[in-house]
Amino acid sequence: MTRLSEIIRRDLRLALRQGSDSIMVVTFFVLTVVLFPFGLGPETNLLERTSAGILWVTALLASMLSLDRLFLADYEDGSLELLALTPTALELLVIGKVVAHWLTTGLPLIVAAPVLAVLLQMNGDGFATLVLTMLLGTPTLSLIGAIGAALVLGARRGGVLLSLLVLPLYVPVLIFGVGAIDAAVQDLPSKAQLLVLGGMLLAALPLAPWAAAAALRQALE
Amino acid sequence: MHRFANPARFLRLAAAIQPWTAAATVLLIGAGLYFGLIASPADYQQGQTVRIMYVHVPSAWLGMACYSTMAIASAMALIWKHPLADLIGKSAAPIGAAFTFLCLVTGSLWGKPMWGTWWAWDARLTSMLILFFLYLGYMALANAFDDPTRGAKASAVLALAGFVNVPVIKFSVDWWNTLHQPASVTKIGMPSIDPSMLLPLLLMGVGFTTFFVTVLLVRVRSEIMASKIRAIRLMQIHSTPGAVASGEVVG
Amino acid sequence: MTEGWPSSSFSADGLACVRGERVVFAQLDFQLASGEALLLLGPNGSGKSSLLRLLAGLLKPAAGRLSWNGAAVADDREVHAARIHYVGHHDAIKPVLTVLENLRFWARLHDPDSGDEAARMALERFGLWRLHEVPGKLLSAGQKRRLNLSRLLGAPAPVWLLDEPSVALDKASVKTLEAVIAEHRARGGMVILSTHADVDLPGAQALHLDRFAPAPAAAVEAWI
Amino acid sequence: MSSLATYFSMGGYASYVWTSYALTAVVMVGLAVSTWRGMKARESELKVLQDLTPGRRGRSKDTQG
Repeated sequence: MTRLSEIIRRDLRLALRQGSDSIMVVTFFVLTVVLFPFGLGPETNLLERTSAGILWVTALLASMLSLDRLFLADYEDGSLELLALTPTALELLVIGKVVAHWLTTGLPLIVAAPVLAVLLQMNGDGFATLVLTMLLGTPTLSLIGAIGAALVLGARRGGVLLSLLVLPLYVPVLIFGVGAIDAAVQDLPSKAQLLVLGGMLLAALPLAPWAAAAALRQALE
Repeated sequence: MHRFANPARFLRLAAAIQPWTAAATVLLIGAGLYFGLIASPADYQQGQTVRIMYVHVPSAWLGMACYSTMAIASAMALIWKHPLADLIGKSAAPIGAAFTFLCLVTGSLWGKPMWGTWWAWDARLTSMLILFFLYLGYMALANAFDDPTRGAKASAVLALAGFVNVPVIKFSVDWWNTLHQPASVTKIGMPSIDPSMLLPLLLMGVGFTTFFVTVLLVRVRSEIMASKIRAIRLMQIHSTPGAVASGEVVG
Repeated sequence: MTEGWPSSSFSADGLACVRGERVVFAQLDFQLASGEALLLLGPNGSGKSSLLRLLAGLLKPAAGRLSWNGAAVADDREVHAARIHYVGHHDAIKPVLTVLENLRFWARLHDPDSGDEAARMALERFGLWRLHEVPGKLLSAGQKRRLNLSRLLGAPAPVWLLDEPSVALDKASVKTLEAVIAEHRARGGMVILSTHADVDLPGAQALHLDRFAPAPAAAVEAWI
Repeated sequence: MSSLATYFSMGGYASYVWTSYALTAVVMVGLAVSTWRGMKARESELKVLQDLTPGRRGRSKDTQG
């Protein structure tokens, strides 16, 4: 467990000192969401109805933006080899890296989302659910994304390839994330959708690090 | 070393099976076409368009069956390091992608007269669309590495991750579809199946399966030869004196 | 750190390595006892790096087995990882972390109990202590390599696997490395090292990897 | 003759039904042909390489254990 916190602390320190990814991801999120009213027109009704979908799709793209850096820097400078040779389960180290990645890119998205929801005229009833779905959903995105990021190490055109691999797997999170918000906005119960989102997170928590670690070991062979 | 890697046994087996599956494919699809296009009645609801079902539904079956084959082969490749399993996975993917593509296009062609639109976000079609993307990702990953063995291993992990996800995707798309289904669009109901329709459907289904097996065997043979070619090439590079001076080829 | 390592043996039996689809070496054996060193020799592509990665556990042998005191290494990857230090071609240094932070991270990952004192001693040994607050991006190639080598002392491990450790080092640093290796061996540690330049390893066994290259035909046949 | 024409018109849905079947045929035959051709091409390439490579006939029976 000390090793887990050691790696989280290192990655947070790296993110803090390099200081680019978090800001880039949030900027991308804000900019892209702001584009939608220009594309769809500023009618309140239309924006209100589509706000949940726009926010979730954009958040999903934004969280993918920094994904290819998740293991790449460590892969290129040889750190990944040494991580794999640490006397502990590689799966645990993957969890550490995913946690750090989520703290630096997923969490800022969650903070920015309600502000953007105001811009998109989202009904106030949806705000709490929006934050809740993102709290449950974005870690799942990071976990699934870690598999993709590990798989494309050393591949040609890794960045583009990564989106092709990961986006289809994101569909369930998107569907239930938006579904929960839509239900809340219409004053319907959204508990079932939230439970499904939570279930997906619980399932991804052991499975994704395992698959990502398997992919990392292959990348190092 | 690889006790089962020696594919001679596989090649013998393939050579023995292949003529039979090829012949069966021709017979079954021929019979399926006869019963499907000539000897079966039109559906009382869907009229003649029901005949599209005889290619659409088997394509859907095969699209899913190929993915299962890939996933099982990938699991075997990862657990037992069986090189033949890698090749089976890699060989099955394009066939599965082709069938999934057929399923989507024939579904669209069936949908136009039935729904009045080329594409509806019907739960089954949407799931197949995502399956198609999974195939594309698998094939892109398998071919994205300079070292083909690395591509095979990476895509094996992806196939398993995708396979675990397929039921989740299916479930969420079904849920999403019941929520958003506009009343005006009626689903392509599976017509209440009359035995006269069941026969061509089954014939085509089995025929498509034997087609899959035949093509898969040839592709695996082809992949085995390709890796022999690569091995010979590598050996030539490493046994020519110039290679020593020109640096490492394999790190 | 000061007490010696218990007497152990590290041995390979019939190792084979397949890279891509090529058999790099096969039927490779060696036996190493505490305090001994093994020098890997052979032309480029003969598998020196592959062998070191295989001994570290990054690669899986296509055949054969590695044993530690007679027990198969493959049985417990984590226990094996705890007893090795691997120095590869890359120095694994983060440009925005300081020298001390870089070293402490790896030392604590290897052994969570490793203290700052060991890190300081290690950096002093390789002449880097005066740079300990300098970020990694300012280091020269030789300093980076020395920082990477100081991991060997930051957290102790009985087996050192060094892949061309003298690359980018000046003469004085190579002497330091030789002295550090000699002390490690005197305490009962083992060293397996590949080098192009001269790193002096008194009494080391030599392993000529090109002798284990399979016959050309076998290299192909193995797969077919 | 007219019965044949009615048959081919597929109750007015000829373009959908026949396109489906034609497309299926094209994809399946295309897949089979390209697979067969690829296999043949590799077979001949392998033959050329094997003829160039001496000493391949002494089948080393699992030298790697």
